[in-house]
Amino acid sequence: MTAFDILSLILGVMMVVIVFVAIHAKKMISAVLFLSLVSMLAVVAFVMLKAPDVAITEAVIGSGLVTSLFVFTLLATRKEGVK
Amino acid sequence: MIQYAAIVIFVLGLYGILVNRNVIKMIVSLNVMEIGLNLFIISIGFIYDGIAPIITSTEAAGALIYVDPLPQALVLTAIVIGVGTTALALAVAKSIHRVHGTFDLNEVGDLQ
Amino acid sequence: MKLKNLLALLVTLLLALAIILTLNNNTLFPAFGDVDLADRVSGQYLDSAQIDEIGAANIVTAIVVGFRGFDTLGEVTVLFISSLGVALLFGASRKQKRLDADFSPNFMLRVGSRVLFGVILTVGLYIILHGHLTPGGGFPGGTMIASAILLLYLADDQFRAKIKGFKILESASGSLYVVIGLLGLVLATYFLQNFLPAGTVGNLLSAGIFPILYILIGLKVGSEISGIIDNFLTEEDAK
Amino acid sequence: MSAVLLIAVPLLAAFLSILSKKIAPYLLLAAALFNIVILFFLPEGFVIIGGFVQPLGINLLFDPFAKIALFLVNGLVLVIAFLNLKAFAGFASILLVALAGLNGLVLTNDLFNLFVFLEIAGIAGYLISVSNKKPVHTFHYVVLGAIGSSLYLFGLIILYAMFGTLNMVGMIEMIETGGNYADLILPFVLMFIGLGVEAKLLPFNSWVKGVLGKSNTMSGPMIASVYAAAIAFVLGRLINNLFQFEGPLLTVVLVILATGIVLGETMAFASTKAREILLYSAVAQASLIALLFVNGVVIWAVFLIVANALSKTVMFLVINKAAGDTGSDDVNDLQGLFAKNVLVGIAFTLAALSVMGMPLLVGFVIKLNFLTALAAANQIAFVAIILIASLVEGIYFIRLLVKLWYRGDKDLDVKYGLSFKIVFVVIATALLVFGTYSAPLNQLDNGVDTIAEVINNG
Repeated sequence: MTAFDILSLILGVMMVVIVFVAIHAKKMISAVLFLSLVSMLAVVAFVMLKAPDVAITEAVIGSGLVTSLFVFTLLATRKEGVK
Repeated sequence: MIQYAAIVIFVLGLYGILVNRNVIKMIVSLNVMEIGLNLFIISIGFIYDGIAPIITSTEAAGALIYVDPLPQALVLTAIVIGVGTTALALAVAKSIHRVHGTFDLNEVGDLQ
Repeated sequence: MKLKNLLALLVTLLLALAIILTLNNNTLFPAFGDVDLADRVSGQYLDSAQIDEIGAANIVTAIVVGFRGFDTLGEVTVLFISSLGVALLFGASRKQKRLDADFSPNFMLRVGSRVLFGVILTVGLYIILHGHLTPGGGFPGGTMIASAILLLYLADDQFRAKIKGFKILESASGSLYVVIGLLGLVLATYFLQNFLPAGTVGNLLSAGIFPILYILIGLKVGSEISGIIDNFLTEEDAK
Repeated sequence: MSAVLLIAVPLLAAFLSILSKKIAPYLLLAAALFNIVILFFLPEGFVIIGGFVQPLGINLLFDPFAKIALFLVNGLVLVIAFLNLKAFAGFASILLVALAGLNGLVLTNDLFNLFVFLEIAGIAGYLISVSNKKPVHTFHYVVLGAIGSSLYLFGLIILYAMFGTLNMVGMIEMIETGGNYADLILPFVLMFIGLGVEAKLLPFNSWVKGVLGKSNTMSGPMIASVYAAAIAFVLGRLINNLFQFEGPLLTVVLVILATGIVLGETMAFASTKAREILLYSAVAQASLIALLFVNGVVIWAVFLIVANALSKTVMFLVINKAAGDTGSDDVNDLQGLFAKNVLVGIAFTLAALSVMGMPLLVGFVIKLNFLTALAAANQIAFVAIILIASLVEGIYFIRLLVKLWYRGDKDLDVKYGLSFKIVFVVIATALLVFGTYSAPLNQLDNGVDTIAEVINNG
């Protein structure tokens, strides 16, 4: 087993576990944060798979932009709920 | 290994959409599914000992092994399309919240 | 309810197992990491003759803007329509105010965010301009520009009024993309054909129309995403 | 002139249309009209994009099959845009993108490009359904559409890993020379399910009831006629050339499609809401069209798509206008709708009779021909199922028509504008003319889809 295989095994198991936690999270915001974590691990996987373009795009758009859109939505509706 | 993980993540995303009744969590599951799919696409282009498909010096172009660049180009497209869908789904979720006051589809019920 | 979920989980995991086993038994499906590019189209993309014709060092860029440029036009359209849709869903015509963020920006934040704005904008532009040479390009670059704008947005209460100008940028960059495609049809033979000389691989001013297209994509993506963020940060005025 | 203009012009108009809300609807009319005009002059064949021949670049295939689909899509979008010029002016940019997306969907000869256009048309479709003002239904549509296109992409990527090309013609050639059938089942099933969601085949159609059940004069005909027709054309082309259903898989697919026909007609029979009757009938027709493609009856399936799209446009426009004006689409509340609107009533009746397959109307010619073709192919079981389904269809349509014609206790105040009446009369006349004079229909044969020809002749 090479270092690559061991690393990808750890990465794969971590991602599957976090995905499972994200889907079953009680709070909406924690689901969103776990999604962001999965996305960041995916960035690592993309780098390992020699896809730098995809890694940059996933880092900026996938984990950055998408997470902020989720947070904005939750923020706006939380305020509405208070009123 | 990453390829198997990608398939499992894709299927778990599908499962998440089926079991969750909360709109936001459904969109999270949708994104999980897309991440799994993107990983799978990249994984079919990977070659052991391959390098990233960027030519650093012109004369070495024939001697090096590059990983498959086409899946990477496809994933770039897929990521951006995924963002478009997510943004739209979140906007719809926000208007569900405005009309019904909740994100839970069980609470919305069938009375529409 | 819990039992039903467990059953669903079991079924989905069995599905994953079935897919993995089917792919393993598939003689034509290459094992992970064991791909022969000579069997694929990509082998032809990596041909030195093809690379010289395109003139872009980053082959992914060559595919995204060159060989499969039509897909990218579609991709930009997807962002365009989802930005339109978000605006439609949030009812852009009604009177609106900025999302109240529960804090008022102080002097440090204001100055700091201006400086950061400049830095992020520069990095974004650099990434877009070098898209045909290094990883990155129009999509992450455009998003960085949008995030720089988001920063100003958080720091400046009066910023919302100015953001409307993006509509013109959004329209112009998208239209120019199609117009360049049509110019290819008129000046050369095919839609989106490169009608400028390819230049030397690795130079900043290489790859013909592709850097221009990538800049347009960057501007388009930047303005679309700014529009989407703007709409997400706006709430209807209660009055 | 190149067929890529059919996509580029609406797209350019869409990008320009956001600058001015006032001119946007007129840009939509102009783009659709331009497309219809150039369709007469465009040369048939492959259209290369970017100067890269296949399999390097993307190319489009403009053949008689695509031509029929494009005339239908652009013509119907023109009609729907014209009728809703005032009421849904804000949707003009979205309709322009939808037009570009649907044209691309029909034209493209690249499987990944097909996915991109599926997403463009899909997102435009979600936004069209926003006009119903039922966010929960739109949300279901978004989620199911996203799952469908992801499954399609998953199957497509497996095919790419196996054969190394994304070009449709190239892929079919590779499969014919070196494909092991057992290996192809998984990608085909994934892609078929993915497109089946969009094509509202049972059991992937749970979004349809929500989206069409509350539709209006814009979203109803757009999604029930234009989208349904375009997706049916694409699915037909893929079933006809790419997907190979053999052995047990063929049986499963045929049973699912036959169940779709029976269940669709049964649900339409059981419903008392006018829009639900129409949408369940559309679900049954979608399965019927797919069944015909699977059995290789290409040309009559094509005519069935066209005839259905035209009839459904009239029927959804009539019912949705009435439902919008009266606030209810229950059959009992619409009783006597045609008592005052005789002309509209006649057009609606002709459209319904054509869907049922009554003599003198085009639906009869089509039904007769595809039943003959199925019988010749020894598919007697399907002939029987279709005949029984037609009987059920006949009963509920006659019941609906009787209700709508007989004056009830209260007067309905539904007025159709002149533009609506013109459209109804033109479409109803076309259904009648081609029903009595069917010679032009018989001139075309299964060769309208030229992919098989291209592959055989190189």
